[in-house]
Amino acid sequence: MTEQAAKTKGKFSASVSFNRQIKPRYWRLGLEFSGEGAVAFGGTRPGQFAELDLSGAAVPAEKAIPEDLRDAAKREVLLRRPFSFAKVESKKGKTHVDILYCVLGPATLRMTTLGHGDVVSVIGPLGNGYKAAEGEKRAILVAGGMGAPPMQHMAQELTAEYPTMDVIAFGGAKSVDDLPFETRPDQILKELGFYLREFAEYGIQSMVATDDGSAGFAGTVTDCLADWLGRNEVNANETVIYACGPEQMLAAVAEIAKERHIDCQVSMERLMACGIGVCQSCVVECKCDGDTEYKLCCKDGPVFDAKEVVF
Amino acid sequence: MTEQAAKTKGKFSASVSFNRQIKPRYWRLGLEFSGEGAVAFGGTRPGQFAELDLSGAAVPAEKAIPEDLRDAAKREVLLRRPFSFAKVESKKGKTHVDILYCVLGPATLRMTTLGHGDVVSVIGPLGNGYKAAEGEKRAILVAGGMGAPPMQHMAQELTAEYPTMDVIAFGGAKSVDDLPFETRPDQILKELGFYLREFAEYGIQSMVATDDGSAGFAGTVTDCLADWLGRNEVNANETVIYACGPEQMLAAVAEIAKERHIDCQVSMERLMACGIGVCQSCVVECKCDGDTEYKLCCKDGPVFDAKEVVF
Amino acid sequence: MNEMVDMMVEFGGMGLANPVFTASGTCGYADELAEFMDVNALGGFVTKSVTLKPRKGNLRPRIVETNAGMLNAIGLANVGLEKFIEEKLPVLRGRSAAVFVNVAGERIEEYVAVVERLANEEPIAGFELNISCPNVKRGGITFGTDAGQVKEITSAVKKASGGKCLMVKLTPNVTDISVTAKAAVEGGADALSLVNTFTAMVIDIESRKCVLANRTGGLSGPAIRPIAVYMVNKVYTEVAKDAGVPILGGGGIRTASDAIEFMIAGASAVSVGTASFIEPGCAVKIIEGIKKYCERHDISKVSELVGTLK
Amino acid sequence: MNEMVDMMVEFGGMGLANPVFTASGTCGYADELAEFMDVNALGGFVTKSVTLKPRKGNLRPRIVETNAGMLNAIGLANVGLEKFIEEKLPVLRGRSAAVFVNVAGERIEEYVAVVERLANEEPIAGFELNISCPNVKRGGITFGTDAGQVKEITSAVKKASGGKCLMVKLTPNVTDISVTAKAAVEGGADALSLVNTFTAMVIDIESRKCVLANRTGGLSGPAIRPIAVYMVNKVYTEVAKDAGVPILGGGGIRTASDAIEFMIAGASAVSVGTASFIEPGCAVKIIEGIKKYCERHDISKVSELVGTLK
Ligand SMILES: Cc1cc2nc3c(=O)[nH]c(=O)nc-3n(C[C@H](O)[C@H](O)[C@H](O)COP(=O)(O)OP(=O)(O)OC[C@H]3O[C@@H](n4cnc5c(N)ncnc54)[C@H](O)[C@@H]3O)c2cc1C
Ligand SMILES: Cc1cc2nc3c(=O)[nH]c(=O)nc-3n(C[C@H](O)[C@H](O)[C@H](O)COP(=O)(O)OP(=O)(O)OC[C@H]3O[C@@H](n4cnc5c(N)ncnc54)[C@H](O)[C@@H]3O)c2cc1C
Ligand SMILES: Cc1cc2nc3c(=O)[nH]c(=O)nc-3n(C[C@H](O)[C@H](O)[C@H](O)COP(=O)(O)O)c2cc1C
Ligand SMILES: Cc1cc2nc3c(=O)[nH]c(=O)nc-3n(C[C@H](O)[C@H](O)[C@H](O)COP(=O)(O)O)c2cc1C
Ligand code: FES
Ligand code: FES
Repeated sequence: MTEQAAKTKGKFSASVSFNRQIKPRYWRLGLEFSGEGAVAFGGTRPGQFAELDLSGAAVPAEKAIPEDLRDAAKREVLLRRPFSFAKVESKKGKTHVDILYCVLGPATLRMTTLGHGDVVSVIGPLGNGYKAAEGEKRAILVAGGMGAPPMQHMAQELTAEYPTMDVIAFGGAKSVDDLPFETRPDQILKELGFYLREFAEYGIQSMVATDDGSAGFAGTVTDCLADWLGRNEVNANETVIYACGPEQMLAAVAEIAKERHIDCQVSMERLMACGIGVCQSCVVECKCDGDTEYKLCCKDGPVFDAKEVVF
Repeated sequence: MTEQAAKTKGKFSASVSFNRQIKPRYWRLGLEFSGEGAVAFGGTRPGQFAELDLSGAAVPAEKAIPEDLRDAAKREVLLRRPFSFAKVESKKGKTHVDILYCVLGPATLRMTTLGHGDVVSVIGPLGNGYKAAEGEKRAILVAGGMGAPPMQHMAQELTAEYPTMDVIAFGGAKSVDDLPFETRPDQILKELGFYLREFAEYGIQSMVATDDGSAGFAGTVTDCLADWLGRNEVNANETVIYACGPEQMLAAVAEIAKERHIDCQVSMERLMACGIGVCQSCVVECKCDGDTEYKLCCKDGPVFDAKEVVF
Repeated sequence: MNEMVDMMVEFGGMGLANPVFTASGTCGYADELAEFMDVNALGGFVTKSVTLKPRKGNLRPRIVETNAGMLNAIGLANVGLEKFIEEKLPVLRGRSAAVFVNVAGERIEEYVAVVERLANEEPIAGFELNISCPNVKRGGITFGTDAGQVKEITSAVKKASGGKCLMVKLTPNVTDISVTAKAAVEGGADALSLVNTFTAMVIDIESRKCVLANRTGGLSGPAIRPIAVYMVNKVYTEVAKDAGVPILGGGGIRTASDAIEFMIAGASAVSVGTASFIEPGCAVKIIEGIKKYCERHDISKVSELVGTLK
Repeated sequence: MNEMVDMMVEFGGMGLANPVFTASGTCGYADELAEFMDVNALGGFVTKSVTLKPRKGNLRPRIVETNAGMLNAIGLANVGLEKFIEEKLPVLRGRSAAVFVNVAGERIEEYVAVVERLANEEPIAGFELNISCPNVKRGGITFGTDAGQVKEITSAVKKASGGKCLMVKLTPNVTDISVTAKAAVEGGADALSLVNTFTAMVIDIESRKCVLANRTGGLSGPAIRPIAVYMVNKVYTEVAKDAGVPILGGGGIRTASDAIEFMIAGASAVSVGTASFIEPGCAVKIIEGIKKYCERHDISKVSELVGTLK
């Protein structure tokens, strides 16, 4: 399956184990790696990502394409597409990874036609991932829109590595239909605070925010976070915020963290041509000795210290 | 399914009913049309063809691609591809057509990944088809290589329309593995002359020729035809030859027919950009008042009177 | 369709029902497409190039597919001026789309002769000068790459065109397309059409021969779209906008989104070529798609889109 | 692999282990790719453009995908000459592929200064002059589109290059690429490299803004291959063959078949750019594929393929 001998990243073939639609625009794809791919991806950190070649996947039948994507569906796919992971599990020499994706354009449209047993070419795991929570007592996960997958992955890791840590997750979106979680609103367990199944399965409390108030807190996920921080006592020195989502939201989270002197790591998104640090397309402006410099999202990131990024 | 009201040709959606590999490089694809597509394709004549949009079909997994086509597999497919029919059947308001195809390049590679229920956009039926055998007593079908499909279709039509006609078929290829028939060599019923199941099902005798002698007559299909014509008495006035295959072979058949004053219709192949007569890419040089002129393979053909074509 | 969007566009002195044309050489004489779309719904229709004398065109193969594109070397195959008038014009007469006759030749006099002869024919709305042909007099260099020649041929034909709209079709095979665009405008062009195809080649590595009998061909299709959009925007901002000359923009248009991109870049109308081979009805679908986009963006006149690139 | 095919090619006075290069700006400084292929198996390696001073490059977005291609407007982001020597050259020193440093600038003196400083550095085998940059002195017109400037810059740099191979990388955005190729040869180029990217634009129709912060970018990838093959063949037959100057051909190469097409057209060596983003190991796969083709066609020396188009 692999091209070279033992390594921590590379190009591997993965086999599709499932691909299911969880919301009108959201799908969850399961990939299975064996051999060296299983080894390499077994070591994936939350926030790391993979580059998938979707150019050879079938275009869905016209009537299965949302009307606003009919024109986009006609575009060819040349470049790979970056996706982070919602879950990573190794067992019996195989590594299973879950990708949670939103159907936005030609590549993610093609992605929906993948079926059990189909083979996908995957490069990864790439990027740095979130830094370990060593020494922290509390972790706050903030997921805006499609920022959800690495936060789910983080929930998995924190539970496994730091079982005594106090973890809470915030998930937000424009509206209830845009929440990239399988949990239906009627399944939300308001009483216990375990709103989202994706976090509840790790015993992690979660809060939901929608801009239009169609589920959970009415407002942005950052408003929700600020509200919660205002109502709860948090020891800034022993707390870390992990955030992933649209840039504006990350900027707001960074601001909140700064005000309260809480460590904060954000995962950035950029259009990427290569994903491996050779094309210079994915620059993130970072502070550097009073000046700024460009770092590469794919290689130096996608996770950055919130203090470092020029939003 | 159709775009406009009742018509004899147009753009229709077809649903894949089966797609099976019959030889290493040969596949048979079943398409089902309903509604207006069923009406339009119900009237298909042997030799007519359809233009299939295969651009959105999946590329096979790398290991399923023959090594000599690995580079070709990377080419994008933009244009539709022309295919004739091996069989056309209408029943209960549906029309079923069989396409017999050879895997040669990016489009036919993608074609192999179509599965039951997949939807294919089809333009057709296009071109003229073979002229009816009105008044003839004997028909000779000559299929070279991938010229087989329209000859199978012709066998179907002749049996249905002219049950008393004396029909014999010749099928040739380089080698036994290149014979685009499902009949395995060990199934060939030499004794009775019903060599090929595809013709035998219509009660039509057939002869097989392979250049390397690996099955049937050792030599080209035209040698085989000439040999048979030498050994059998044929009334030239009441006989017609229908031929389809590579241009060289058609030229040889035309020559044989001319010598013996037998009517002969040949189906030509050309690279086609449009298939509907607008791009002028598919010219066939034809005799015309002592001079020559270009006719369009897609519109004036693909079937031409053998006497007319400048080979 | 919502009738609130005004799809009319002003184009070289005439009003078109909408901004969508089919491109020269890709839609025959319209009757072939009648099975696939309502040809009368088109804004404009450009014929295959017409030459003074009939031309059989090049030897085959005349086309070859490339990545997201195709090469063609049809060689201006056409029935010639007289037969065009006899056989093809009558067919076009019933059509409501504005008919532009695409004219080609190897000498200026040939262009002039064709246009002169057609200047008073109905239903011709105008001419599209195909100046990407080799100029036999000047050693085969195409008219369209030399500003001096572009101006010369444009003004010569302009005099012969009897007041009909004269559109000059520019070749993209130049260092600076604004220079030839300017020359055409100076020569009296009422409209500019761009882009024609890019000279290109495909080699069959097994035989080590060019696939096309003509060796080279013109690249068209989605592959060239980003270059064409750039050129339309360049000509619009550097030449056409100030001169008040409309642009018929095209090159790889396949969807309404593609067409809108050209309009935002500066095209008053758009032409659909290669895409018609794949979806023979797509020009009309594009008209509908543009309308929907305008509705969604609260644009009441489609012409408001033109040249609005920020 | 069958050792019977001689994969060596003569190139600008040196012998390369095989004809496959990675293209400037698409393969970093090779170490990034070590995970995906044996970088030492390459025939040649061209660095990202190096300029006299460090450049942060353009604002983002810097890339956008197109049909079978992509635009980039990286803006020559690089660490600058001094840091290049300090940090990047040592990394390249361990490599067996011939290293070409791609040099860019806005004034001739900048090019000369960079080349002069590197003329005696190991392991540099030669330079690739990127003359597609805007010439600030001459009002932003790129050096590469004007024959006079091409000759001037080539001969100025040639004097500074200390006998190292000087390869001039031509832009395809010209009316006749043979004219600039000839100028480069007259200026003393030891090799020609073509093609660089095509200027192009993509517009986001929702915001009506250019997708790239730089508005325009350079189109690369499979979309441009047939144009690039044509240009390589044109330069080979009209200029390079008689001058005895080798061509590094590229533009959209993704497979061995593509590479062979360029060699048949006249390229002595080939460069792989955009394809490396999709298949980071593809350059080495292409070497193997060329070898297999030679075996299948009984070609004992790969160089026998060059310019054999019938
Ligand atoms: C490190 C990283 C991790 C990611 N993880 C996930 C994930 O887990 N799940 C998921 O659904 N998506 C993820 N993405 C985004 C995903 O890569 C894009 O949605 C995908 O490439 C869209 O491809 P497409 O062809 O379907 O649509 P395109 O037509 O390519 O894009 C559709 C729209 O999305 C925008 N877009 C595309 N890519 C990006 C980007 N990188 N940043 C901002 N906007 C973009 C485009 O501008 C366009 O408006 C991630 C991106 C990065 C950089
Ligand atoms: C009227 C008509 C009917 C046809 N019927 C059938 C059929 O029933 N079954 C079938 O398998 N094929 C048929 N073909 C041929 C079929 O269209 C091609 O095999 C197909 O287009 C190949 O596409 P590809 O992308 O897989 O390969 P490509 O890469 O496009 O072609 C592979 C090789 O085949 C050659 N080739 C492609 N198309 C043609 C052509 N039209 N004429 C001659 N050589 C060609 C190419 O030059 C190349 O060498 C028919 C063609 C025509 C014109
Ligand atoms: C098969 C074919 C034939 C063409 N014939 C002509 C022609 O006769 N005259 C002309 O000016 N342009 C001709 N063109 C160019 C088109 O009109 C159009 O300018 C070009 O193809 C770019 O647009 P597209 O990418 O939408 O096809 C032809 C194009 C193709 C593909
Ligand atoms: C992201 C990117 C960056 C590039 N940077 C440079 C560069 O710095 N200098 C240069 O001369 N060419 C540069 N190029 C052009 C390539 O070297 C190559 O000439 C071009 O991309 C065509 O080849 P391709 O289609 O194989 O990519 C760049 C291309 C890309 C896609
Ligand atoms: S995506 Fe290429 S450097 Fe980051
Ligand atoms: S394929 Fe277009 S005219 Fe025949």
